[in-house]
Amino acid sequence: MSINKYSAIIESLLYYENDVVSINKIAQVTGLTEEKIKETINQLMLEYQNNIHGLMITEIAGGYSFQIKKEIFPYIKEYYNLKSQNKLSKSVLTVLSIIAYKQPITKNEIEDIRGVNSDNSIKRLLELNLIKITGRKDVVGKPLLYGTTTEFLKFFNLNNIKDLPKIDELKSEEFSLK
Amino acid sequence: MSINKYSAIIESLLYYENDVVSINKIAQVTGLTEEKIKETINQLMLEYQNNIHGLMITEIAGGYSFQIKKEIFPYIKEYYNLKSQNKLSKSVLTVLSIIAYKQPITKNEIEDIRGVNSDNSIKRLLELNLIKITGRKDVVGKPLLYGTTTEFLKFFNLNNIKDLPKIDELKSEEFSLK
Amino acid sequence: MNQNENNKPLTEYKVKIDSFEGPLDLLLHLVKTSEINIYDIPIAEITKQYLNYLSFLIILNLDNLSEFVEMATILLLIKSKAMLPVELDFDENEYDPREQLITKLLEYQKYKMAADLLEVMSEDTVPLINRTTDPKLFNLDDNEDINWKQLSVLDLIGAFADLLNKNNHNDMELEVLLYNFTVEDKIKLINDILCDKESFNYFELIKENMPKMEIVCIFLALLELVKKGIIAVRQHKIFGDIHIVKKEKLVSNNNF
Repeated sequence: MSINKYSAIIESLLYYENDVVSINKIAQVTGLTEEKIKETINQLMLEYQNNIHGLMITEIAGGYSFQIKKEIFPYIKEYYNLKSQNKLSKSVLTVLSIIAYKQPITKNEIEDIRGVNSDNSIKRLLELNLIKITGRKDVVGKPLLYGTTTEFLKFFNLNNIKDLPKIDELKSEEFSLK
Repeated sequence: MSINKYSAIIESLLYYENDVVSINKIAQVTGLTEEKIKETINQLMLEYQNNIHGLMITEIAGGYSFQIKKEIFPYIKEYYNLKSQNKLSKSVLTVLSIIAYKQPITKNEIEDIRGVNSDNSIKRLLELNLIKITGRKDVVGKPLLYGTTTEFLKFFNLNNIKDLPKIDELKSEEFSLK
Repeated sequence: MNQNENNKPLTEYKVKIDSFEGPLDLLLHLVKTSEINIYDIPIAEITKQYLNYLSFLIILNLDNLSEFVEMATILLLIKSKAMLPVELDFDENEYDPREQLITKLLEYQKYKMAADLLEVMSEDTVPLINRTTDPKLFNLDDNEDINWKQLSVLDLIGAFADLLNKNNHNDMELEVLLYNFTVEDKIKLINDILCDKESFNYFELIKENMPKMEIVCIFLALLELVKKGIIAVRQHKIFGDIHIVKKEKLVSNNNF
């Protein structure tokens, strides 16, 4: 099969899923190696750079997805009256960052760090599917443990949770910020 | 705005809708005239002819839609174990063809042609949204009139009902009884 | 079709009958399979075959039996009239059941062919993909100004930690290079840049493999400038780049 045919199959796959498609899945459909997949997609990405195209292919959360180009999105957004997906209140954001760094973490532990009740923020984050319950902590009361979701990675355009900076490292530094 | 920007907006619109997008809607989003829209889309269509692409843009039911190319679709179909389009039984197809060519038409008129009760087939076609009630015939009893839907055009990838093959040109055998 | 069909098991008949949509379909089949001249259908023979089928339909007690019986009646009528002397043939005002049947058959045949055509078309058609959800639009409006939030301490620490993390292979150099740069140097650097342009990004100041302490100095310089109201900093994602904007006209580089 020609490289073009593989490229065409991958393109159709991304269109069909209209979500992030993992390299694994692409490999399953095409039978290509990861290296070859990347090569093929790079070729496609290049093609979509042509500004006749409003779509582009991006690498997100360990896979690939079609995405509307940033300079084109406002037109679509305006027509469909789409709300920005980025609006998170400060406290929600804070709770999210705590969960992102300290996961798996219980509500009590979050509140210990913040010093305030975090019920609402946790509820909102669960609604937004940015966090999920990952289990229960093996302590008295067996409290729920929270962690981030794949949706979280997509939201912040992260490829992997490991791409988050290590905050503990920062704390161990001897200097302090004033 | 450059023609490329319009092209990019239209492409994004087709992607976002993932359905047939009417020229009207494209005009609303872009502010372009119908003529200019067609010109822009023709350019895009040409671009997608490159066999690096598995997608193409087709003119269906009076609008435009992304569609997976015929030679690529089998791979998607196999992977997702997609069924072919709702397979229609012979009798449902006969009723559908009568309605398609004779619309608007009543149930009685259909049964007159077929010589057999057609309740079930009509019910099935209504369920599939391939036909709809278009009104009532102005005769005794005011029977319902049936016609085909936009869904019908999409199902058969037709741009217009007039694009159906001309039935009178079909070579049918003639006979006489003695 | 031959006489032996009478001896076939009922189930075989049932399967065959089920493939016919109705009496017209059956008749069309009989007409088409008769090997005699197609333009002159032998009504007697066809009627005989049709009645043959009908006897089985009666045994099978088909739902739409009456429709088949009705057709048999028409066939028998045509057959009986065909046997009458020519001069007693149909009155001009009377409709000719033969002609009517032929018209019906031709019409039916037309739509049967159309149905075949639609079938081929539907098999040949790539279906439009039916998505149940809107396409995911990931963080698409990042660059829009309204989405640049005022920088929070957490945001800053996040971005800072990110950089430390990226550069953490330079730990060994830390002490050696400690005195090679100062916060004052970095403030001057930022001021110099802001003389040339209204805004720039934090990451532009950071070079790969830059010593950790130098990054700290740049960061402290930023904080100092923010505190003095010289610059405003904004960040569009929690851990993304920091956008640095000149807030007041810098008169000189010696404000500190």
